Amino acid sequence: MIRKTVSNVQEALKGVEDGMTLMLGGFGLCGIPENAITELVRLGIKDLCCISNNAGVDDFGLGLLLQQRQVQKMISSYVGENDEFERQMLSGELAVELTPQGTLAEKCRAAQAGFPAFYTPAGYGTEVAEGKETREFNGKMYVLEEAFKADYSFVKAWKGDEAGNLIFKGTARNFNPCMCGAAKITVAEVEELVPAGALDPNEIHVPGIFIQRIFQGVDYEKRIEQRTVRKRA
Amino acid sequence: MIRKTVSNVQEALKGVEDGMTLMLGGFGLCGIPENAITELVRLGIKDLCCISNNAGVDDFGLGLLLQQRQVQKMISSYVGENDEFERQMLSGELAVELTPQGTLAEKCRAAQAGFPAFYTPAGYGTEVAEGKETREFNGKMYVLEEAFKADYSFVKAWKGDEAGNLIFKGTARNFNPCMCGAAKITVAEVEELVPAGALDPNEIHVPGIFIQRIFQGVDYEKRIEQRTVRKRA
Amino acid sequence: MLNKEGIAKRIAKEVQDGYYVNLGIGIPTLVANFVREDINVEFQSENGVLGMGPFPFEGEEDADIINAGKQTITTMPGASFFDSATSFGMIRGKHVDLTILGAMEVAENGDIANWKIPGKMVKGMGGAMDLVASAENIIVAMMHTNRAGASKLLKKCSLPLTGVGCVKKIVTNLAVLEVTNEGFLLLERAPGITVAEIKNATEGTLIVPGDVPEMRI
Amino acid sequence: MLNKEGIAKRIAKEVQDGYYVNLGIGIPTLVANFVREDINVEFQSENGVLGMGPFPFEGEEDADIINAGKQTITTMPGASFFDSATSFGMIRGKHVDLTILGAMEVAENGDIANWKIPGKMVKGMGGAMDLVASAENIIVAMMHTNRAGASKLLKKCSLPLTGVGCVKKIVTNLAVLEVTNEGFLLLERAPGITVAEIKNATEGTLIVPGDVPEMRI
Repeated sequence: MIRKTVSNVQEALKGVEDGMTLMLGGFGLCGIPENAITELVRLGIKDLCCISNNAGVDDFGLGLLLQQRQVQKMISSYVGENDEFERQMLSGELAVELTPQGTLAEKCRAAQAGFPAFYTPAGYGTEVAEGKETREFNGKMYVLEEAFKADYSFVKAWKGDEAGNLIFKGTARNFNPCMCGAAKITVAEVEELVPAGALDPNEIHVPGIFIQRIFQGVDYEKRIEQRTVRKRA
Repeated sequence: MIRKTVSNVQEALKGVEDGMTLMLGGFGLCGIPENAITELVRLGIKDLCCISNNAGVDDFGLGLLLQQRQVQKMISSYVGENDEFERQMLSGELAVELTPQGTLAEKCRAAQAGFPAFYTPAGYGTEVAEGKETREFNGKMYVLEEAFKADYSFVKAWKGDEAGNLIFKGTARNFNPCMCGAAKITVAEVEELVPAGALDPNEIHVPGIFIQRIFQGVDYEKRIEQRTVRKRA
Repeated sequence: MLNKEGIAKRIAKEVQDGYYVNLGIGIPTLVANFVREDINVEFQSENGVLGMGPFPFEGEEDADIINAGKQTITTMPGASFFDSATSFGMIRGKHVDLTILGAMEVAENGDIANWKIPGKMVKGMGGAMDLVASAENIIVAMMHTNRAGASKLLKKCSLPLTGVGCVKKIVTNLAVLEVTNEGFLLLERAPGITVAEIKNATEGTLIVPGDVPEMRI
Repeated sequence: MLNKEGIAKRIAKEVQDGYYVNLGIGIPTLVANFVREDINVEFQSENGVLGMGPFPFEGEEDADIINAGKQTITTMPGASFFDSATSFGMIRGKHVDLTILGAMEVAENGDIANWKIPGKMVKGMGGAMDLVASAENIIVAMMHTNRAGASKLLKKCSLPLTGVGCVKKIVTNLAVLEVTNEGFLLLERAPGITVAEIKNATEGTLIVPGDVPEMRI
């Protein structure tokens, strides 16, 4: 077994530098790498390019990095929950590359699985396809999209073992699996770190080969963005 | 919940006709849809094009279809375990399209996920790339491969529920997940069929949306091709 | 004239037994409340869940189980969770039978614009471009006119497009329309609405057959 | 001169701590037996398992747990199972650190032929084309000459290729060689083998440095 455990978030983020491109898992505030984000803020690393489906809210998630003006560019599909984001974008401080959500996921998966590019119908005929190659297959038009190139990928799982194997919970899975192994170094933080052999090999969502460093996360807030409930009958 | 259960293999194979293209899961004899193959033999359906990583052995798996000369063409990555296969191939009765194993898997996944084609490095500079478009990305050469088009996909899982959700066991998973939803109709046979709600939504390998029909398989032989053991110390 | 709930009710009638359905944010979300109880339907949310159920009871919210609108949800028996790449595989691969979404504009050739207004803060397309580019069966749920009273059913979209030639059906507060090669075919009128009123509110080519029945909801 | 086990032993020395390794059928399979016990290595089999262990004890074989050679196997703590698309994602995405496979011919530019002999029954390439096209680090394990005594280290492959310019290192019964821009660089001699014997058995360009040490196994 190849051990991937590091003792804490400081060790897990070694090597992260100004100007790097980072992938961050999560959908909204669900399944985001809270510990890695907190440490990125503490380290004060700047001029980051962040690939993340969303940009957090003003005071949580990626919003914390935006508050500190650590982000130079965001690559996301939807960024609507964040006033500071809007301010920086409109003022030109922040570059934003909006990408269709399925394309965003597949650009990660392509990087993980060694595909340099792929054809998707998403965005054909729209400004997303401007400057990109388009092509017909079986009478339908597709846009050529390239795999992401990133330095670090930060993902958050529910359970993980020393070998880096990961299991996610519910919809906190989202972009996390496609981002594993999609950057030069993938760092996984988990709610529960267990010894190798404690997870059923059949139930693993992401094999440890895609992970370089894994650590036991702490103090998860797991904030709910839209608390919707129904009345009991 | 959308119910996918059919009562038996006869009902599951309704609509399969001569000349169709079929996908069949399995690696060697591991994880093959034994019940579907038996029924295809019984039905005597002919001129089939079979997409399957291997071609079974003489008297089991796809070998049974070959024995009855029901197969007109095989698309596989490795077919070395079958004398009848060799005879039919050398005599020209059987057409064979050999495809690199990773390309085979991805041609299934592309069909499942709506990608018309993809670029892979496998086979570049070899006869596999003859007549195919090649292209450079980041200094490396790739071959353009197209998604499969198939009529039926037959897969075998360990557990499945009424909604068509599947869980596989060990390396019997192999090509089965990528073939789900990669044909017009996907038929899953399972060792254990359970009610909806009996499987943990978090542990499902293939969501039921990719499956049109599911049935409780019977009489699994699960033959071992190479029984290798070690002595107890 | 229909209100938002009325539009959702009318669209719910388009949902058939055995459909996998993706609902956009806004009016489409309401559709789930009005689907006939005697048919089986599963709702897909592109953030990675199939078989969504109602909102949780108070105190039972789980931060790890949300829909694409970031709302806490529950799951039904037979549900499954999966990652974003698989989720859009379902969408791109046409395994989702029906997509219902809102729009700012629809053109008579089926083009749709629903993600960007130049000069305003752009929030992003989310999964909308993937959905409209892939779905075989797209129904748009929207008001017939915008707040300024201008038609949202146009000859040509003026806003940046989300997808081209993809919308099949539109249900508005005034009418049900089908996108055809010749333009918007008027299928049904909302209760109390005349053909003239619909004509008046439609900038794109409107095809009015001899008899236009009133909707039944 | 080395036998097959000797070749496997020599290759085992190339396996480093923390490597994920894919072993081909034949001599490469033997390598697992000789990897140092004080380092941590995981074996990947392309049919969908990472963390392969030894063969099972008699009576404990499981038809659902096999390797790419269709042999019954066991798994080690930390193992995982996955589907074929994911498996080749690992390979194509360069997550596997070392690939060891057999060959019929290797050319001095790194081309490899190991899947097809024209006129003979072709069994197929299996995963070999994916492996050689993707792996950063490929070691070929083979006899220096074929049964007829002809060299398998050639200027140019005569058989249909499996991959182009991909082989980095070759371990044969006679020598360890590195593929360089100038040809096969002779790194080590097998015990008791002279440079002249290696030269004689090598059809491709052989670069012989001043000192060629004997292998230590």
